[in-house]
Amino acid sequence: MISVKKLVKRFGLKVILRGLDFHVEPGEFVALLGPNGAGKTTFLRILASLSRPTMGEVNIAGHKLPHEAAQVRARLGVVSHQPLLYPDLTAEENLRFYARMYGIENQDERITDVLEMVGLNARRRDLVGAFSRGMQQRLAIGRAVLHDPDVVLFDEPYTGLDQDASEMLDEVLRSVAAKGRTVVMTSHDLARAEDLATRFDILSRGVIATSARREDFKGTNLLDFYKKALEA
Amino acid sequence: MISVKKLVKRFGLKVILRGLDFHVEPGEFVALLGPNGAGKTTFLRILASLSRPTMGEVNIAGHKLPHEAAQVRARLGVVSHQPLLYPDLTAEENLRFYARMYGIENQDERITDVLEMVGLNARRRDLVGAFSRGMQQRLAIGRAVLHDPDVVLFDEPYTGLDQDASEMLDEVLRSVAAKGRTVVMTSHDLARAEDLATRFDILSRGVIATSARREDFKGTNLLDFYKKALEA
Amino acid sequence: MRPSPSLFKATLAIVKKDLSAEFRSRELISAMLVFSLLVILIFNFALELDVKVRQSVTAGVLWTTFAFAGTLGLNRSMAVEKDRGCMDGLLLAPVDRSAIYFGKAISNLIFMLIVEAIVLPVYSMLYNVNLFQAGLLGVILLGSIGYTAVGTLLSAMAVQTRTRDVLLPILLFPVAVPVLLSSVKASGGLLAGAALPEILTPLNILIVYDIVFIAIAFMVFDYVVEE
Amino acid sequence: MRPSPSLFKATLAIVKKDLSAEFRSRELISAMLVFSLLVILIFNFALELDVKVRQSVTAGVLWTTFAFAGTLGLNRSMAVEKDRGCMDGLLLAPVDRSAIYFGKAISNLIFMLIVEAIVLPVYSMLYNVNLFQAGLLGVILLGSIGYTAVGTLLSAMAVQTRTRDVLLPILLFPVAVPVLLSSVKASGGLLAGAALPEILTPLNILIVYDIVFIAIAFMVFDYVVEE
Amino acid sequence: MQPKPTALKMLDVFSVLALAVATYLALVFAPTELVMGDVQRVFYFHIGTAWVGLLGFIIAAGSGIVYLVTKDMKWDRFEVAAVEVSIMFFLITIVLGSIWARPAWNTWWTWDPRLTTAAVTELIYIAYFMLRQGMDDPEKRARFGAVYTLLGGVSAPITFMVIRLFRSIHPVVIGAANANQEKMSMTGDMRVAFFFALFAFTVIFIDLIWHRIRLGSLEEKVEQLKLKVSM
Ligand code: HEM
Ligand SMILES: Nc1ncnc2c1ncn2[C@@H]1O[C@H](COP(=O)(O)OP(=O)(O)OP(=O)(O)O)[C@@H](O)[C@H]1O
Ligand SMILES: Nc1ncnc2c1ncn2[C@@H]1O[C@H](COP(=O)(O)OP(=O)(O)OP(=O)(O)O)[C@@H](O)[C@H]1O
Ligand SMILES: [Mg+2]
Ligand SMILES: [Mg+2]
Repeated sequence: MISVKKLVKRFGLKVILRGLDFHVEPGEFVALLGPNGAGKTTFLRILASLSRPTMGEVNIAGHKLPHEAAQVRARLGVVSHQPLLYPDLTAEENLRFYARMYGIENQDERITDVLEMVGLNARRRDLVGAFSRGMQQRLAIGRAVLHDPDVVLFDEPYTGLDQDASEMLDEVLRSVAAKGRTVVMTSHDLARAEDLATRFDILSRGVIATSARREDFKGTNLLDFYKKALEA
Repeated sequence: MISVKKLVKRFGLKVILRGLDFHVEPGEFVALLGPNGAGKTTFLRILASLSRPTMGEVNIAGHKLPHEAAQVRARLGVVSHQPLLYPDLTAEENLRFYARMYGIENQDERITDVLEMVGLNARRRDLVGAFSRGMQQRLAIGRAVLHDPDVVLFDEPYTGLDQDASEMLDEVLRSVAAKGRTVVMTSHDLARAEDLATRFDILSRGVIATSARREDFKGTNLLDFYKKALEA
Repeated sequence: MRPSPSLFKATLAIVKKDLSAEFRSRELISAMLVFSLLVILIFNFALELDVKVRQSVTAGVLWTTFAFAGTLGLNRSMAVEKDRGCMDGLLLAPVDRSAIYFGKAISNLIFMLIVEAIVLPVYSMLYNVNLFQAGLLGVILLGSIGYTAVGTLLSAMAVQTRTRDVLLPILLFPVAVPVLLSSVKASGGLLAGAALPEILTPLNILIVYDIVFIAIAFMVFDYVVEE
Repeated sequence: MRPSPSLFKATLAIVKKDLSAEFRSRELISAMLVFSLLVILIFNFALELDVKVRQSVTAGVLWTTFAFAGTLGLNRSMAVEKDRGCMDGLLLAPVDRSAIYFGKAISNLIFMLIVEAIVLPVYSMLYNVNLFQAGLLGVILLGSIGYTAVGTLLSAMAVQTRTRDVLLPILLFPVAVPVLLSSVKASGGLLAGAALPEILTPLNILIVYDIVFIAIAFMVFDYVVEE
Repeated sequence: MQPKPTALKMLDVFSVLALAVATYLALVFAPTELVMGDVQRVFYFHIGTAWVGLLGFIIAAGSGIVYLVTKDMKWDRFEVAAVEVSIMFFLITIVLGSIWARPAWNTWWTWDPRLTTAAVTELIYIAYFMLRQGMDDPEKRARFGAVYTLLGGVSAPITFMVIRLFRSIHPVVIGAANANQEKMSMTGDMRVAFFFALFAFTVIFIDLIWHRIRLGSLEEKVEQLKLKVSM
């Protein structure tokens, strides 16, 4: 579903991604872990076609970036730690706007479905500005899956949420993944990642240092695995 | 050194800290862990006298907040994820400015010492704006310990650093703690926290859910401990 | 797979979005309005002119007011997109980038026209001059189009800089001098009771400027927003 | 334990810091300067006045220019503190908050005076009027003091709001009307060759305003910066 | 939601009556003014609204100070109420004034001291609301609001004083009347109408503020409930 070959990203002279290879099968839920500044956000932004690779091949859902960006965008949903929502619009209006931008037909049903899914149907007519960070983040996820994308990217979806919000978010994330979608999520929260993901890739020194399936580590837990990967 | 009783912090109607108790002995290195939005930053800002408690007692180095804020500030060093440095000044000028603000005498020696400590003496005449995030963060720590405080607070000092920078930071942190200072650090990076801290407090639902010394958990590791604390 | 929406549809969506958001908060328009009134007020103190001279500078005062209030609106309207990452949201949509430009430009234009539509009657009450002549309104429309066409492009750049809160006017005014100048000329002429033919030159300049700068902005906007 | 530095020392430190930073980047002053020139330029086109009238409005044009350029500088100078959390750095220092106010106010004043010191000769060259009279300079000093005294306080509020890039002028202008007004009056009088006694009233008002507002700002600044 | 207190209900009724009587006195009872004719009847409401408007702004500045000292939110609500109501009344003053100015000075507007001050003052308090709108944290909103009302409250009178430097065509009944201004001489009946208007508007003013404060606390409750819902 996602295949990245020899990806290099440079900011000025600083090389962030050094020939990174990354492959995801349809339906996988990949947790992209790594220390601060490893380049996780940078990598996701490239996958999202928000930032251009300096070198290398990026191929998502059978389309090459950056040339076929439009097709990729149509099949991609992105959730970053910013909500990408307009505070002066209601939840419904926000979704309607994005529905228009994605050219979705029979919008009303779709919007209602999504609001149901993220549990905000009751608040659909309230201003997003009045929402708590948690509700905003849930709505942001609704926004990201509105056009029923095959691939969803999450960049630290838990940042700035309070605790209950984070727990609600878990369920939403699960239901997003449940639909057989391909998910890539960065997070610092090993505990959460361990619950959610089916695969754990560790980005370190600009490449994927190690990759492991959940079933791979028995006995040991994610933290040990993570530390080993970094020492290696 | 730090003693907090029944601390409550409310933002508008939202209660973030609910009667939190927190005590730190001189020389302890406490890692303050907790999920996003638990209130770690809020708590540190209160300790730093940057934010007023809604209720409760805060007592640092024998002085009560908020009334004796000035005395507390004189003995307190703070590092947040923002560098608190002026990009258009050189490293030296930045430190000299803060030295003046703290009324430090024989500034030159002190500044040189600090620059040595954070390994930036060679770059003392360069503009901070031209520094990498990592160097800026090290200088920020230099700034925080310039007046040789008894208590140092770190709020996610690793955010936005790249990997090598993070490692250099480890050493600086150690040398800061080495001086027998009392340190409180929030971080998401369990691996790092486990290496550095002597005590682990978990902030959850507005109170310190659990607190454990390093020696307390043998066999099990921090992640298990952390997860248990949250489930409890 | 689903066809991505047409340029026109996407532009419309953005305009609708901006309008309904503004209709809620009224933040932008009220800011521009209050600022306009303040500018007029300051001018009134600054230039205590006898009625005759006052008449002769009406056009100038009006356009200066519009120019200043305009930068305020342009800046804010783009800042809204930048602040909470909404610009990324727009860029993620499978639509042509120029839809974003046209969308923002059109809503900026609408805001500016609304403000002008309120400032004009107020001004004519304050100084009892009659400003409601078809010609004048036409000139104001042309001028505003040119101003927002460039302004939207430049504001998209300005908000991405470190000095975002001060940069826009510095970028915009020099580039917009032709618009302002010929707008003042044309309006002044009309207010002095000139007939259309007499102010043809400034009018033509305005039209040319509008076309040229819309074209340029259309071509370069991609480079401004992409990373 | 170590005595925390005196109000005076701390203020001085902040001023030095601002000056040397500005001396490096020249970001703020150059922005204000360019903007002032642009404003004068726009005025020049907007109000094509015959020499006689032009003379009579010199004071007005100058002060309007200063006012606009001033907001630019005030906003930026406070944004610098806010953006990278430096304001927290200042608040963490064991000094009285009013040191922060005085420090910022004084450096803002200095920046404004520098800009004025450059704008004046340029203006007098452009329109060959002689603006170098001790009296006028005194008035400009008094006016600038009042303007920055309030402006610094308000900018500290403005940068903490969502609409930071547009709010300052809206907050500042109406409150600053007395300063601007009496400055214009006094300067105008002087330029028209009036003797000091004739412009005593505006002068007194300026002095009163300066004192009153410095006092108020001094008292309330804590509330503006604390959380 | 707790029911409307009876005292408030009564005040509502009373203020409606007061307004009715004031209107009657102004439009019917009071004699037609010789110089200006019937337009002059605007005068009673013109002053009435102006009076409560200014009163409200002073009250706002006062409660702002109290808030800064006590940090008690109710003073913030009081302040907002006062400003909001006063802005409305003051707008009416200006509009009525303009209506009056048309025949009296045959212009809608002139830049005389009181008019200009009125305009500036109105702008100050509009800015006040834009300032508040820019913040989400209610506590900060209250603090900044209080500070700004304080500044405004001090600056407005100075503005008035300053603009006094110019010549004025706005008549002065209250305060020092310059020789060059014709003073409207009020007959006894006019006085009755005049003072009753002042009284009536004061009552209405209090009534509205009361309502606004109640509204404020209700809003807070709604916020609380919404917070519960979203949890
Ligand atoms: C601060 C706000 C104001 C106050 C306290 C105020 C007060 C007064 C008072 C006391 C009078 C009666 C004086 C007399 O008739 O002898 C008056 C008359 C008048 N006011 Fe105002 N006024 C205010 C604002 C305005 C405004 C904004 C306007 C209109 C633009 C206005 C227009 C007039 C006119 C036309 C008259 C009658 C003039 C005449 O008698 O020839 N006033 N005002
Ligand atoms: N626009 C940019 N210009 C220059 N350097 C950048 C830019 N964006 C990111 N970087 C640098 O790239 C490195 C990786 O940043 P990135 O945000 O991708 O790391 P990350 O893994 O997301 O870190 P975190 O876990 O803190 O989010 C950092 O050192 C950062 O300084
Ligand atoms: N100024 C503020 N006004 C209103 N709410 C705030 C404010 N600052 C923080 N909060 C809320 O307080 C809660 C705790 O925030 P805080 O930043 O302290 O959490 P944290 O533990 O630092 O989270 P993170 O690990 O993401 O840094 C969050 O829900 C946040 O929305
Ligand atoms: Mg990141
Ligand atoms: Mg935090």
